[in-house]
Amino acid sequence: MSDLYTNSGPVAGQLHIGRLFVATLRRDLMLSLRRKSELVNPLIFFLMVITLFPLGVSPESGFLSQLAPGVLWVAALLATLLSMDALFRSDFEDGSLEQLLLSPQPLYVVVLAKVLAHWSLTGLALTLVAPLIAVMLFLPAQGMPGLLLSLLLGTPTLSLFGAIGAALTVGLRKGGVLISLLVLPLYIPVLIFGSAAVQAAVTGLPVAGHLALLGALLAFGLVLAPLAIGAALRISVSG
Amino acid sequence: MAEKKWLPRWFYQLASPRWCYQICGKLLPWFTVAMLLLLVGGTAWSLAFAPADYQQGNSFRIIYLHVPSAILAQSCYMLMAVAGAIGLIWKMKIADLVAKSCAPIGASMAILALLTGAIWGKPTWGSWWVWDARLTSMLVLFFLYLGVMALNSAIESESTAAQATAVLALVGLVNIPIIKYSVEWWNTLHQPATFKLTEKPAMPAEMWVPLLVMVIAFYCFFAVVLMMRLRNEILRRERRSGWVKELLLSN
Amino acid sequence: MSFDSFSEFLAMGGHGLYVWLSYALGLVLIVYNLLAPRRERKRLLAEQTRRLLREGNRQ
Amino acid sequence: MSEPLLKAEKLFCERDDRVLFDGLTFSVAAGEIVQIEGANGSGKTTLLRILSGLSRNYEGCLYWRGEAMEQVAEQYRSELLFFGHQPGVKALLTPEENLRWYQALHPSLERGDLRFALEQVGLRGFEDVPCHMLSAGQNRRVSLARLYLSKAPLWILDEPFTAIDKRGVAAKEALIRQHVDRGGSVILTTHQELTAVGAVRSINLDDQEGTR
Repeated sequence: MSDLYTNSGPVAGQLHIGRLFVATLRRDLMLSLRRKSELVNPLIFFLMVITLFPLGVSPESGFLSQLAPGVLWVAALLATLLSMDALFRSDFEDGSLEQLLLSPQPLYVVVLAKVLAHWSLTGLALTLVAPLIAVMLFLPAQGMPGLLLSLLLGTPTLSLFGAIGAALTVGLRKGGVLISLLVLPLYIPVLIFGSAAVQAAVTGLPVAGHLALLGALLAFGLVLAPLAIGAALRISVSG
Repeated sequence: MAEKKWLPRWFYQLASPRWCYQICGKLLPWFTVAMLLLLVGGTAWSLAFAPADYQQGNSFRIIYLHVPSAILAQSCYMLMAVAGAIGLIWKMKIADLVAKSCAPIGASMAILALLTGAIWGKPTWGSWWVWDARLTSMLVLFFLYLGVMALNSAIESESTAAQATAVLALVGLVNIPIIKYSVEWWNTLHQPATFKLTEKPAMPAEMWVPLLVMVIAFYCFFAVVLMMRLRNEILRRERRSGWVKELLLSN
Repeated sequence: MSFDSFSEFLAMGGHGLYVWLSYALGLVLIVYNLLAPRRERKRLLAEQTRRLLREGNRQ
Repeated sequence: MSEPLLKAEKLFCERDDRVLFDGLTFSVAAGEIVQIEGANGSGKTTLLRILSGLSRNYEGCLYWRGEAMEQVAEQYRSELLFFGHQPGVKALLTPEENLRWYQALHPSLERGDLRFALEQVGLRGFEDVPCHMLSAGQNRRVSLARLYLSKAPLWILDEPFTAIDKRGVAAKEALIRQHVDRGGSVILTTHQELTAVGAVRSINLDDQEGTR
């Protein structure tokens, strides 16, 4: 029986990356769905920020419809940012993060699954409710496809960049405000291209170019951000 | 350490804090003298001898501060990120310390570039702040510096702070071109082809030579401050080592 | 020399306020950057020397 | 005698301006139990975190099967089971769901019978109760159930017996004994006396130079 441990081949050899991805995605979705009250918080925040603009600036429809693309994007960005801090925090506090980092499987995959789970309950949810809220801001109907598509392509990038900030601050007791400070500058290109896409759609200009830029940002984020997130997690846990 | 043989020897010498402290001490007076000469000469040249611009008049002289500080703010970020990467990959303490020393210098240069840009904007555009592409990018760069400094001071463990900051600086470095491009794109979208501050088709020699002098002067200034800060950081980090104790007791 | 008199030099063709304000700010920032690490060094040396003496006494 | 499994050379670590250990050198051979001892705050947990590869704030070298740790990190992780201060159990998931995720994460955990493992740690009947309904000790036992599934040769256990009753401790000791008999190694810290595991080598961090 003693030869069981001396040959290490089979253990190291089999890496079930697909299974790991699905298992992590399932676990994170399950965790979020069991805490329903927190699930809707980003959406409520989104709605509330949107409400502030007519109250704070002007309820006049022509003015609001002009403001709508930018306001919708800024609110979506802030709502995503707000939810970022929780991404790794509970894993850090209960020790799951340590186990995750000690896995022989590629960290890239786990991180990507976690970000995807997070996005599908924040970014995707925001995208789905955005048209309803856009109506409240009198966004012209021809702007809706641009809004939906730009949010669909842009919010995953926000989640990916936000996760870098979350990973860097997970070891700190008060990470929340710091994350915004670290991540907001990185959000600027997404904001610019995203709101420009909506604006272009409203005025009837082609949006393909804007969407292509957002897609390029997303591809770029998908390739590089998980590496940074993984490195940041190892550093945060090490400290 | 066999796998690291391909690096030149000075690289390892640099890795020795003591050697680095001493070499910085030796270089400092030379750079200080060069900095003072160049700064005084360059300032006099740019204020009194360089010709006024035919369009902007004498307010053009602000370029001799604005451009060097903007260049320095950018290259300082680059150095910070590269030093951070070296510290991450080769676990070189000195590189971490260089990265840490860079941040406040770069941030203050970004402030200077922003302030001079804003002041310059008043006679040129008639308002203290304009959402010009360059100024906006510089503002974002300043935010990036603030993030790096905030993260560094929020993490207690020195080595963890250095590593986390290095990751953030690298992420920022990769993003800077994207941010610049997006801001420029946004700018042309909203105010097509307005008058740009520092874009001159062909600057005559009597204008760009003093500018070059000022840029070199600013780099010397950067070297001086960096070495001073680096020496402080080395002293702090190595406070328990023998040579620092000797140095302290001989004072 | 692109100015004929000292007062003209100060006036900078009507842009004196902007030019001199910029250069004053530049001077302040440069001097601050040079002085801050010097002060820090003095503080550090004093602090560490005190620590060394303190620990020396204890042993 | 073959290569030791794990070798540590001249480990140095300081925390909060205090040297925890300096020049710490030891090795762990197959079939060996090593207990890390020391007063509170002497750096036991820190050492275990360094050995597991979690903490990188140290100087010195670590070798796994004779090769530098950085080069075989992935292989090392596939042959390691780490039980840390926090059990790593999600309060909103059931014990079974928790363990299933660990199985996906660590191929060295057998995909065998989870119920058997949970029964062994006395959690039979709790398979589908969310962990926040369980006590702290039960939560730790959920994590310890991994030991019954593990094929990893090296176990690093930080206080595995805390909040576990006498019978449970005896069962864990038997398990460790079995692991060692199969050629596995254990590095652990514990406040309890180890009675039934056989030969234990101990390393005392209080004796380390530089530690006062």
